[in-house]
Amino acid sequence: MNLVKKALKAREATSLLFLVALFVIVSLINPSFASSENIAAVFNSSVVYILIAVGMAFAIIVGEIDVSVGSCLGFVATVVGSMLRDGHNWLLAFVVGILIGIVIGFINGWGVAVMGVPSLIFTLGVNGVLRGAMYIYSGGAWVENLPKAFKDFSSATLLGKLTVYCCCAFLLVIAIHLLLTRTRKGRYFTAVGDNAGGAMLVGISPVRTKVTAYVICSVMAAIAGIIFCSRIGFVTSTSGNGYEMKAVAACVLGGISLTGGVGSVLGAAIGAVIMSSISYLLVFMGFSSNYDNAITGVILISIVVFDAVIQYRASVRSRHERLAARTGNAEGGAVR
Amino acid sequence: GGSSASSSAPAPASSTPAAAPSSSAAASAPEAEAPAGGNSVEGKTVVFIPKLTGNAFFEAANDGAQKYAAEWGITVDYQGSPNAAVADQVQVINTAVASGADAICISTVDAAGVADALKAATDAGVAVATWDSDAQPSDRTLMVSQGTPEVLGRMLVDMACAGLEQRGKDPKSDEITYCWHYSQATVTDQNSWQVAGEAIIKAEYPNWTNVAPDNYYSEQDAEKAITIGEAVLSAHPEIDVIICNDSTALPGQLQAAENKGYNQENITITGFASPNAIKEYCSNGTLYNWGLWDCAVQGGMGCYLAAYMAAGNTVKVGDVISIPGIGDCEVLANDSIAEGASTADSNNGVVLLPETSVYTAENMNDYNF
Amino acid sequence: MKNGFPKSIKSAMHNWNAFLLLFLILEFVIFGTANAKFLRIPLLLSSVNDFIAICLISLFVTFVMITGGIDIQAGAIVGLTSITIGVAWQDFGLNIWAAVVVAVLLAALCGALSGFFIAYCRVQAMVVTLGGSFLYAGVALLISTLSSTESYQGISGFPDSFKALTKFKLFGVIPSQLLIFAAMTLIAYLLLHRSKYGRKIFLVGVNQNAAEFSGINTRLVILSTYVLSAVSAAVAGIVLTSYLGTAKSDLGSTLTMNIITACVLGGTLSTGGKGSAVGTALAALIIGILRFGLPLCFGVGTQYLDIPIGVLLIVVVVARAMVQQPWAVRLFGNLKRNLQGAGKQAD
Amino acid sequence: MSVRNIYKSFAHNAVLRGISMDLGSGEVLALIGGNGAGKSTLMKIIMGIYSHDSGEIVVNGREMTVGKPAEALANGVYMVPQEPLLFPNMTVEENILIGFDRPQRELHKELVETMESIGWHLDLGRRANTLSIAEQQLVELLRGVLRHAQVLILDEPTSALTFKEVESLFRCVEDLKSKGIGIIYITHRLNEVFEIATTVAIMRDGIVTLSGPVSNFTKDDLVKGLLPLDMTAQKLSGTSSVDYSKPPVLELERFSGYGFTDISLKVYPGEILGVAGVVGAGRTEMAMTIFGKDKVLGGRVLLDGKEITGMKTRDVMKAGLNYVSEDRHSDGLFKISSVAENTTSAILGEARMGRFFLNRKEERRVTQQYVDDFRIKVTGQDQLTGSLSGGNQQKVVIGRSLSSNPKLVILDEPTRGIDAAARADVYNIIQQLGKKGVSILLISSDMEEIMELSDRAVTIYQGRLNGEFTGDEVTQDNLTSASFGLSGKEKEAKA
Ligand SMILES: Nc1ncnc2c1ncn2[C@@H]1O[C@H](COP(=O)(O)OP(=O)(O)OP(=O)(O)O)[C@@H](O)[C@H]1O
Ligand SMILES: Nc1ncnc2c1ncn2[C@@H]1O[C@H](COP(=O)(O)OP(=O)(O)OP(=O)(O)O)[C@@H](O)[C@H]1O
Ligand SMILES: [Mg+2]
Ligand SMILES: [Mg+2]
Repeated sequence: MNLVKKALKAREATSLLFLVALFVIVSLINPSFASSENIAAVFNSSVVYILIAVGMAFAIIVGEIDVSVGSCLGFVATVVGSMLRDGHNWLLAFVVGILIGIVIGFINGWGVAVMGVPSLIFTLGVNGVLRGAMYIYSGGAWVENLPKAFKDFSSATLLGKLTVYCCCAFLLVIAIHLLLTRTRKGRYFTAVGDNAGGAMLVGISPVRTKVTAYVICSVMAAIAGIIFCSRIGFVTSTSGNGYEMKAVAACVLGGISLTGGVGSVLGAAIGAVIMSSISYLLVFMGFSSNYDNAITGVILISIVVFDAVIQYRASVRSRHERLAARTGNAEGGAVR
Repeated sequence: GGSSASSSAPAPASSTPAAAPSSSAAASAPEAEAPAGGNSVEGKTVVFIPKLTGNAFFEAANDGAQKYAAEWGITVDYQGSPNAAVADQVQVINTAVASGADAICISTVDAAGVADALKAATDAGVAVATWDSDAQPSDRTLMVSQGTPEVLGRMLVDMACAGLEQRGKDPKSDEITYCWHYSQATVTDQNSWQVAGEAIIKAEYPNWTNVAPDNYYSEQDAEKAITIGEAVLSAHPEIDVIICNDSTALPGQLQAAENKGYNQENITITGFASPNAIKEYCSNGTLYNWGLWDCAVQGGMGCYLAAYMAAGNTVKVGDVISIPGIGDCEVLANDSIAEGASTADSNNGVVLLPETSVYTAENMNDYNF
Repeated sequence: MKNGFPKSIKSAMHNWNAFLLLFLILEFVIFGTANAKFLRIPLLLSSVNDFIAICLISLFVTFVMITGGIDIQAGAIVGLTSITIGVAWQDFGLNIWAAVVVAVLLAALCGALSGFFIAYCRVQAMVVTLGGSFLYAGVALLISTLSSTESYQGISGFPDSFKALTKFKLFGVIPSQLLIFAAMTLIAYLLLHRSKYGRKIFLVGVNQNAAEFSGINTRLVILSTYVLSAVSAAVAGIVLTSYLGTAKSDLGSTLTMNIITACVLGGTLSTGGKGSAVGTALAALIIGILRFGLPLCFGVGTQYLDIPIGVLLIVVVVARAMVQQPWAVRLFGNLKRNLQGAGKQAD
Repeated sequence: MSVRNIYKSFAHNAVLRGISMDLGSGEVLALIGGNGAGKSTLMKIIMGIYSHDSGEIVVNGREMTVGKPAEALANGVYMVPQEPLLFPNMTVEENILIGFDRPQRELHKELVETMESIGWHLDLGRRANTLSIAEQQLVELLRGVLRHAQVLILDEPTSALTFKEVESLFRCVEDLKSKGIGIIYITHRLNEVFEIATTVAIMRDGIVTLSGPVSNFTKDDLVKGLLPLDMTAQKLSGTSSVDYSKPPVLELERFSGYGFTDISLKVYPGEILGVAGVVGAGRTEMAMTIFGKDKVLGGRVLLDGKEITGMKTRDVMKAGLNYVSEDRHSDGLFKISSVAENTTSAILGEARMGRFFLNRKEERRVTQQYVDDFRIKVTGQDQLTGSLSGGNQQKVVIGRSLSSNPKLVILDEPTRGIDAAARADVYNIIQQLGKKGVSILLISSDMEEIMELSDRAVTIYQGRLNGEFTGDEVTQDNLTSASFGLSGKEKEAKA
């Protein structure tokens, strides 16, 4: 009972509720949506978003932001894709992809945490460089003809209709969530984002934590890039364009505060599912596609506005309750 | 033709506009007399402008153009913006003019939007030719066209019909459901083909039903193309035809179909994309046919003609220009691709691409771009 | 932790502006030596046309960023303005200038809507304006479907009086866009640094609570900055529509990142409280000139321009951070001392 | 632990100029010195939060590397900072327990036991950003106690605490002392020095000017050592005479809101009304509600006879009431803005600051006026307030609240964390205001302060007014007992 209450109170619960509400509304508009197949499809198609949003969550939770994830994803996808196409060892390709992610993460972390450059500017710069580098690497051409086995792996299913990737992503998210909330070091990320000075005081190094967060963020983007290759089967030179903003939006939808210190990767993952499900749902809503962007905007804005208003009300109410209890209960202690 | 030895001799000043940018409109100066084979194009610099960079179609065209350029001794400078935005394209044109190029060969994002920039280019003595997507006919000299929207719209519909027929359906009488899936509502050419194709279907195949009259868009995002593709197949499991006149939407839709277990026996997906991107789906039986014109040749032709005009040659409707390595082509009037368009007396007109290709399992391996 | 407070933000700001100016001059020198064509005045001046939108909008997005927000919807509003002008003029038969007014009002309304959510509902600006960028681009598309012209075709054929807006050249060389830019810079400068309103913007950005305790209507101030940035986007939309001679719903869709880049390069603090109109204007010019000069003088492909601009951004901000690092300060101090010492020895 | 020859400068500002001191086990070193003497800076250096320019720190015979808090922690050094550095979005428990190596369960038990034994009650599940400053300080202290440090640094731990908590803190310190833990205790309250310290050191302008066992000094010695040479302790002039026949400036009629109920009081022109109470009594809430920051639940507020109940902050200010918040950093200062910008921020709406464009001349004039009147130490009007010392920051904030020429100012804990000299300045300011006819509602948890300054005082206990004292009745005894609600009933009857 207590656990249920606590779960309901958790910020992620609201996001989940939004997701469910979206599903319900769409099912009401078009009953044929309400099938396990469609739900599974929504989740399957959100794997890439989940990964970059979870990575982004780290950057945002430590109080920074990383707008280079889109081009990081694209760059890794291009490199890994062309290695696979050219018949290199798969494992080697993956390792190279992850290594690229690590390097990018270190560069971002160095610039932001060590040099103290505002993260938005620095990662914006890295974004431009990576995008250009990707273009030079591929010569502007698409990477095509990836090995069929690699591509086919993306449609392998595990639990019912969920793909292997989807299940792995779920497991990964849950594992990260547990690591973050249940372990001593896991709390460090939130602590640094909450109050870097305070973190320092209790022996947490904000620099190291931020660099770690950036590395994790870029590595997640790199993994997303590899899965992108596998899912899509070709890599365009605009791959990943604009994904950074979607990742940020996913994080906020999942209850992560852009000021840092608040939120969980679970929320980010749910937010990512909301973000990526919108285009799927729109098809079922049956509106003219001319409405797509407008509806996407309305959904996004109304969710965040609704959520912000609820949260604000709740915080005011809880403060008022506490204060009222203080005056009501005349026998209480002085400090409460 | 173009290999005449006159290249080493200094050309008359009036016929080399790039060398004397101040003498405006010299390109169309009537007194310029062309030798039989025309002035040589050798040494000319053509700025080759796609709608956007990083798109398989335009990159393939560039590859083609570069290959031919090496043979012809011209320089093709590929310049574009990663975004198909008219403002970006105007900037590219302005930069090209400023950098002293001899000619521009452009696929426009928006004809009206680049009009002034192209006029300014012409005024500065830069020869303007277009390819793939035309400017306003008065703003350019020659256009290398793959055909009118009607031709391409018909090609799409015909490919769809062929696909239906090979799985035993009769496009003329069976109940057929279909939809379009491409990039965006604001992209010019894809929409014009869609409009033309839709008109043909309305007129000739009244038994077809469009399940989404306002189409599906995936914004050139491959990930989104798959998501939309899967959603379309789930929302309309019985759909017969999906036409994807966009090079990202087609493979995305095919991948979605593959994921959901469709193949050419129970669905007809077709569209425009370069052969390499789709071969795989064709060989595993997901689609029956798709098409494109030879954009490599088109890019080459565009650049050659741009350089040809920059070299001071004069052409008029009916002239035949022979392009080394590609063949002869005839200059047609502008109204052959755009109804009611007028054609100037000289240095204005349209050149049609030799052919468009429909690719199937039989012929696809003959192409490599 | 924190490096010491600079003696005064103002002097730091001036230093930064001076640095940007120097950088701009350096660009001229380098590009000018590399290719003399670069310095041909008419060419140079008309190149402004191609990045005018970034210049105009970033000036006022600076306002938003000083309050601690961010605006990524301005690009969408450019398109919305453009298509509104087109449709109102062509399909509703409005006078072109009436159409312009309608479009500006609509843009202001959009800005106000987002601003309202951000200021009054306390929603994070980045997400609201991201949603706004979808919403307003979507609305622009819907407006375009009202037209008899297909939405993928631009609405063109505007009256000459409208096109003259951007064809006019002062003394035959200075294009009107440059004049508009200068005027907007002046307005932004006066508003931000000379008016009471500008002071309030800064105070809100530095500490919204304290501003609230000083009796400043902080929410209205925040809301107003979004309206201003939307209006500046509308002006950019008008200029672009007039310049290109075509109204399209997706005109400004690619501007966002450049706008933000100009703002931050101009010295605006992304956490708010710091920024300058002059700095942003200079930064926008630097980026614009770079985009113009690199392809022209060094033959850099336009498709690769992201790289030099990204590198520039990184180098500039890292260099700035470096000279503020304690070890760097010490290093420079030592260097000076050593040099002086060496000088003495030499004596 | 000992530190040797520590030098430190921020940019060109030499803050520490060769500090040496030793701390033995079981010793309590009281470190005193004016605002900006460099006490906190020294402590942050010992903690490894700042790195020093030269000098060495030796703990247990081992020299510590520069700038590594983790190493300081490993060596058993812990600091309770002056400004609470909590994690606002974590719960109290998480705040206290983060960074420990031991299992959570064990820690939790210890925490509960410690709280029990000290007698502090905090809801462990509350989020830190809902805590008042005093509560934040308690959390910080608990963290310090639980750390089992060898060297514990307490940087002005009592500035926000009241009598009772201070007492229990002292018990705790004695306990630690007997366990052999060395403590550095920074304070501005000289009484405390004699109460708990074994040795004392005075810092001024980055050097230790005086040090030795406490028994060697008298309070006067310390005061002399603290004050700048050119300044002698000022005697406060006698209380002003308030005309109680005039209509009151501020009148609360059965005023209720969240955190307080049924408060009725009157403030007369030129009067300083002290509002005493313990932390959490609801005084801040009352002030905030008057100032339009929270919902009114009942009653009325009249300013000069005009009702201002439930008005917006702006309108309340326009009507002539201003409020100086107890939380300088979050509600008062514009840290990266200049002194001038801070001072004039409250009068931006007025015509004298210009109609549209900013009247720079007026801005300079107003700022200079307050800088001179309040003797604010600045390098110039362009100096950033974030780089001022705490006392001067407070003066700037008070100056701002007065710039709008209010009829009444509510000062909430106006001398929290500022040194004796600055405190005297602030007292002076307050008294002069009273003389000029500005009424003041002085909220303070420092009973001495209320005694010294107010013409009349009320106490609030658990959200209710439970005592009113005039003239000679305003004694520490009366105030304290009423604040703790001890003899609340009788006092209420009397009032
Ligand atoms: N991060 C910083 N950057 C620049 N100057 C600083 C910084 N921190 C402190 N100072 C300056 O160093 C001096 C000493 O400050 P410090 O906080 O150590 O004083 P303090 O003795 O603790 O005063 P208080 O009693 O008010 O706490 C002050 O002049 C202050 O302005
Ligand atoms: N939940 C909360 N959210 C935000 N601020 C809060 C919350 N609870 C208390 N505060 C703020 O903390 C400050 C101190 O409040 P607290 O309840 O500790 O004591 P108080 O009522 O101010 O007691 P005193 O009588 O000492 O002034 C006030 O500014 C109050 O508004
Ligand atoms: Mg201190
Ligand atoms: Mg209080």
